[in-house]
Amino acid sequence: MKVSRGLLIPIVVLALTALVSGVAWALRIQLYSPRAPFSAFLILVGLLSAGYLFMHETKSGKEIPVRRIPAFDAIEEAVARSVEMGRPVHVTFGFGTISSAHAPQYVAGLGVLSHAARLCGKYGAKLIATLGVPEAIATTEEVVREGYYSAGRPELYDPTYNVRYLTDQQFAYASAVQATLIRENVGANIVVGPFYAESLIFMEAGNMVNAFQIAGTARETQIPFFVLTADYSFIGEEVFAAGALASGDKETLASIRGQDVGKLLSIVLVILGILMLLAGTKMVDALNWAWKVG
Amino acid sequence: MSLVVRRYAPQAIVTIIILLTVMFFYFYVNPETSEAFSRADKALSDWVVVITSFALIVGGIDILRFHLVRMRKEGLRQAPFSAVTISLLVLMVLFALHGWYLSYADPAAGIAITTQPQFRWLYLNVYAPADAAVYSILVFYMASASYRAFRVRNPMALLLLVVALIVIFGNTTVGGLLWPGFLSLRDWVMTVPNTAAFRPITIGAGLGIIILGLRLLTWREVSWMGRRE
Amino acid sequence: MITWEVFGAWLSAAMVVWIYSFAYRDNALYKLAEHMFVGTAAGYSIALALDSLNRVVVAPAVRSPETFWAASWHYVIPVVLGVLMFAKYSRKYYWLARYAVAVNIAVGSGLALRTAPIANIVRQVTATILPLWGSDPVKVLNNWILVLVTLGGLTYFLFTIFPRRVEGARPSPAYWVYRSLYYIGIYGMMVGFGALFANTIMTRVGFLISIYLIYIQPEAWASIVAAVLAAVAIILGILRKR
Amino acid sequence: MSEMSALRSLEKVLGSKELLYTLLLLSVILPILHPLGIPVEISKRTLDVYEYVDKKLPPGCHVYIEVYYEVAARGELEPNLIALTKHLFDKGCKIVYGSLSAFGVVAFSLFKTMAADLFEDKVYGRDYVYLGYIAGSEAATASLARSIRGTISVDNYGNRLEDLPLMREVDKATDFDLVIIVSSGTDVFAYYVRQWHTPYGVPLLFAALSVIGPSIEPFVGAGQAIGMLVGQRSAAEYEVLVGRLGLGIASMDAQSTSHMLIVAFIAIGNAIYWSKRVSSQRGGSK
Repeated sequence: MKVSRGLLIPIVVLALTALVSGVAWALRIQLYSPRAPFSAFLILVGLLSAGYLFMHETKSGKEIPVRRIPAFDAIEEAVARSVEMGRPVHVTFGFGTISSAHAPQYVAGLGVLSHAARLCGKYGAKLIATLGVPEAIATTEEVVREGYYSAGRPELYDPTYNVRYLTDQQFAYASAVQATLIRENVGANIVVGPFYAESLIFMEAGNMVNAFQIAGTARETQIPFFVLTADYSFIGEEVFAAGALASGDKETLASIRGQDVGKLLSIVLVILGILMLLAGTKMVDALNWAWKVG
Repeated sequence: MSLVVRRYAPQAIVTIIILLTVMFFYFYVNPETSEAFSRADKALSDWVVVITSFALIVGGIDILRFHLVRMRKEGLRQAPFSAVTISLLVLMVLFALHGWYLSYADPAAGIAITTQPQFRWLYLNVYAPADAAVYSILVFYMASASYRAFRVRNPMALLLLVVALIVIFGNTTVGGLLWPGFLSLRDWVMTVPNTAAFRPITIGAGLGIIILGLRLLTWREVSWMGRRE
Repeated sequence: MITWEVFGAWLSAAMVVWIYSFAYRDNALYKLAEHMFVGTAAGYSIALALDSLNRVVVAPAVRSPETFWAASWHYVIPVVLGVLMFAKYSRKYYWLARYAVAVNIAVGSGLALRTAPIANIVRQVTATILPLWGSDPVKVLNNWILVLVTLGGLTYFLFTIFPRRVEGARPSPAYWVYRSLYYIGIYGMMVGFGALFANTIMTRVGFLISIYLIYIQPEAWASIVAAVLAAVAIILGILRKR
Repeated sequence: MSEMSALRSLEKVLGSKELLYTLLLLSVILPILHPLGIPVEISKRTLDVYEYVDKKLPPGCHVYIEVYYEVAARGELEPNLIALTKHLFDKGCKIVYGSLSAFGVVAFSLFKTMAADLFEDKVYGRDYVYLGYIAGSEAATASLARSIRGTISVDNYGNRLEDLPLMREVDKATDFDLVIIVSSGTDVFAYYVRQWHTPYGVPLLFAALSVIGPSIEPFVGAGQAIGMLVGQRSAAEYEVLVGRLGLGIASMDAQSTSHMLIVAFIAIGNAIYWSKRVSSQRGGSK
């Protein structure tokens, strides 16, 4: 039997982890940090392996079905409607940088931007991407350029019109974005990424020109503003799924399945923990247990 | 060769740094190693501060270019405004540089980059009020958003409205006049259902971080690189 | 006698009023205030960047060169990487900037990656393992809500692994459990969103009160003049469009 | 048909944001100028803090107050600071103020002008002192706990600390009967818990923004602080307790009127929406 390389790597990693831990435990070696819960390390290794496995499976052509996300389907509608009305499409992906814990949302926002850019190329729409993150300027220019070029509309690409770095100071960026929305009379306002207090500013400014609004973030405190005011919204993790769908890349989509495994694992742990509580055992102690010998 | 220095070497740097930071956090050798590691940790954070500072300076140049292009292209309707932005930007930087110079030339005066007097004047009288005003303009937007958002179109919207009203009446003294129970009901809403609602989102955000880490480790995530070859 | 201080107070009041005027309608004075804001903000960012560089690298290197070169010499590396950021303007050497971005992204992801399993998963899961029975009915109800909404939310976010309904066939029990948890999840989250939305009104009104006290009230006349000017600008803007 | 067009024009007037925004501005500003005096119920949390200051502190006690907030947070925190200062001065306590942030200096000077009546018969240097900005965040907090005079040599106004009578009475953490932290950030609370309370057992009292409140709750729950005042609501209650009605209570009125305005507009929006829906359904059945 031929074992594929993809399956081999997670198996080797997990087996090595088990072996090393077992030996260390038998020899009473303080192998792991006494401050971090050991369960966290196991979860990390397990999820990384699972994700890798799913990504590898796509190489052999395995398709992964994904739940429909209405807000994602609405992006095409938004672009098409803007073209009909002769108004530009505005996209921004927020205020978090790739060098922070908000990086996943930033990457997802970038995915949505590239999807929107391709659609703009397809329908011949004008795209305005505003940003407040200096590290992202080059990337954004590239993504928008590629969107137009891949649709065969290079003549529509104009870097100073399409990509506007406004400033990195939160509210200066917000004030410039809200002005852009109104002065350019945008027809669609697509706002996906990490957002702070400026979220509602973008939504209300978009509403003043009756733009079709699609918004999403995984930042807890800002989700309500998007859910309550946008036409379509991505709630929390739907942002990551949207980013993966938008990238159109099978491997990225497969990695989303790794996240699903993590959620199932959390569900199982909670249910198991409660059942064990019924039997009088505290699983919480096991989860919080840190590697301590002696 | 060119692909090696252009793509693979940066990706390898990413993989190595991520692996090291994660491994040293979970593994344990001896107290000295932990000590050395936490020093290295601090140094790496400082590295990011230094690199981000350069990114901000590059960003400043981009803003300058953006407004210069607009002045040229968009004519009189935009040019005066772009000129305002450019001159204030340049002025702020000049004042900051002056403050920097003074902090070395005359340390006794106690003037540094951000405390240079003209710089402070611009900061206090232009930047600070504008910043606070944009932040607080949200109060207007909250009002108009509430007016639109809390329309009872379906059962879910009714639920939203009821919860919002409980919180509104619990937060204000008028609510206490209507029914004293609003305060404790509000406290309950904010502690029980509110906590429960955001817990799955927090877990999801953590999973997103892990999976992005995986894509970076396996060189599948290349969006940060910008231009493609 | 108009001093810089008095002029500054007038200017602050005017900035606030002009920015508020946007809520009514975009106008030339908002555009002026916005461009002034963006200019100072961009300058301020650069100043903060210079300040960080000064604090982390320049000041230690100048004030005590011996200790800097002995213990902190490695700060030369990020400085070199930072200078490479300027390569993005080059057509030929743009890729040099990647080395700087690579360090930033790696440190950020590394820091997030190592704490995410603890803070975002283990802590949240352990906080949800609650007894669903007991003598205190209020506590039991609270625990049921916490557990069901958390599980429901997690179920709602399942994108690729969930029981599917086969066309024509009777839905399986697993499908029913999935659907009920899905709805509990989305309704539970909506309750949280409504509560948070309404709770934010209070903080925002508090901010408006602060702004009023700091900038508007002490300079009432300047504010009124600024407001009248903004009104004129709005009317002129409307007339011009016609 | 005319019913529909009447509804539409009504919606146009009531639903116009200009009307809403103007009413909202008025509903915030008018109550500040002329407080309505809607009675405030005193919550147990605020009452506990009041009782502690009133009963547990000896007359003539020494209190350290950390002033750590930027001007934008003034509306929520300054009323708390004023009410607490008034209570302490009434008891004859002596107060040392300090700031771990540069913006605290601006906040303190604004606070002093707003509460000028409290400082009228108090002598600087004998009854109160302001140390000004102390750089060094957590390290500075630890150093202050060991010795204030060992950390800084002059106060905010350039006076040498040895020349101030109050500073000869107090120098280290254990010289104080209570430490109050008025902060718009979350970290500073943890600094004082770690550097003042844990090693020296000094009682702490927190005053925080309403959005920060939940995140510092664990400290209070664990008994590391004797209590906390959160936002304008607590300030209003404390003002009633110490009998100096000020911005806290006026802000509560402004909060009430603005919230009620929003509730009224939500109700109007719903009324228009439903009457439109009902009349269009009737139109459809014709």
